Amino acid sequence: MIKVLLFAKLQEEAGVHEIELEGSGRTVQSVKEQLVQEYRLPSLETSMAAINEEFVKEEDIVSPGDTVAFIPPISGG
Amino acid sequence: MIKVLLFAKLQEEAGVHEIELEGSGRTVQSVKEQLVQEYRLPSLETSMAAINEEFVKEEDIVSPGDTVAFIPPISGG
Amino acid sequence: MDERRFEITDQPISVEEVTRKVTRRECGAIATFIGTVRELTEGKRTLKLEYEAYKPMAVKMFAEIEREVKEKWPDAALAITHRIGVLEISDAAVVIAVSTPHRKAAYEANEYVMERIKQIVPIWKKEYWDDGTAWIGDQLEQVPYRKAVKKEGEADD
Amino acid sequence: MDERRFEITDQPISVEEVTRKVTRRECGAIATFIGTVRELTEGKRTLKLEYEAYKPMAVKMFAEIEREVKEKWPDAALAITHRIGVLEISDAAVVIAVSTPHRKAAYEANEYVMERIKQIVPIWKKEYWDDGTAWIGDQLEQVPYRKAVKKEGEADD
Repeated sequence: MIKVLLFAKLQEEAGVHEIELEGSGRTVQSVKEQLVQEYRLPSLETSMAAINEEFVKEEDIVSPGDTVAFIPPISGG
Repeated sequence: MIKVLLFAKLQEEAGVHEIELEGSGRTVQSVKEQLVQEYRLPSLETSMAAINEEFVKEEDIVSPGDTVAFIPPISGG
Repeated sequence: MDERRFEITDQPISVEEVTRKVTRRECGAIATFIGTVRELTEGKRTLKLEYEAYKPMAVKMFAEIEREVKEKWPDAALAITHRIGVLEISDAAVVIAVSTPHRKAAYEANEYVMERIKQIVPIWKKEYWDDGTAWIGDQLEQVPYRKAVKKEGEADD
Repeated sequence: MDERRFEITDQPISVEEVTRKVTRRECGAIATFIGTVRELTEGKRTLKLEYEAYKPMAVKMFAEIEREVKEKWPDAALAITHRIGVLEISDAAVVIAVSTPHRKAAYEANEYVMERIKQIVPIWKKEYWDDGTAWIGDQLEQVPYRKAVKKEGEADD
């Protein structure tokens, strides 16, 4: 099981903050593709990804038990 | 009457904070010379002068009723 | 220096408190930055703001920024508190305090921290205007993010 | 903004209080600088410091610095409190707060103010060490003073 977290505009687009997905040995890219299919999420294209609270790239591998967060353009400070 | 104020190291050298001097139409330079004669004040050479709380130069004129302050190198902040 | 120097809170921030966390006998300078809610941005009137954070990751990124600061200014100490939730005009959204032995480094390090917060810390603000709302975010800021990712030791492709 | 923004006090300084004086709806950034008493300077251990000020002139010079700041950063607001008397290690000797609409100017103006304080504001510190005391002062700082004097409208000779 992979836990997916969505924030800010992405969360509003999905209507949920947290999603659980199946699968192992998947890339971040493949997780994104599934999310686009199921939730559309126009803001996903410009979002960054993190696995277990560290920024990662799209080709990085997501393992079962990981938390994947999608992070739309930030605006803290 | 001219009021002279001394601060910090200058005040320690003179042993007083405030001095009254006579005279009118004198320059700051002439006030300094009198103070050196009467109190020695080795730190006066490196001090700045102010008349009525504004920085002035040595050739500026001190009028009766003015307050002349001698300001050794500052170190605020 | 034992207390939590990196915080996300839903309460008003005490500048005194954040400052106190970096006060040390060996420092002579503390630069503090307070980001406040501004009423007007490019002529548009903000009614209020709402901040959201990915809390555990935001705190990790604050610590990452501290590591970067220590590399550049080894004598610096850093504390950051960011507020989330609904903020009114003039409320402090973030307080950054940096202490150093001498002042130049305190200013420089503080400014560096603020820039990095805007680049790598997962916090978002939603603006509320008379005529609507929007999550604010600058896509351009993904460029420094790429740099942040590469720093993790991965090769560029 | 009605209260006294430039103060010399013999009481501990509240950072919160100085900051509050420059907080405005139109500002999004407040940079604060706190000068604290450092224990070690070039390896020498300071026991305590004593500050003295020519109070009315110091306050006038703070206002002069504000005029200079307004020329360079018209949107900035400024407050300064300097403490005098005996200060212990880590006590705040001076707190400078600058608010601006955007952050870059707040940092820059704050740093400018601190530099000008060290040049034209009549305040002195006496260091107390194990083996003696001394009034500190840098003669080099008379050069900027000359510039300050010339600004008063007098010709160079």
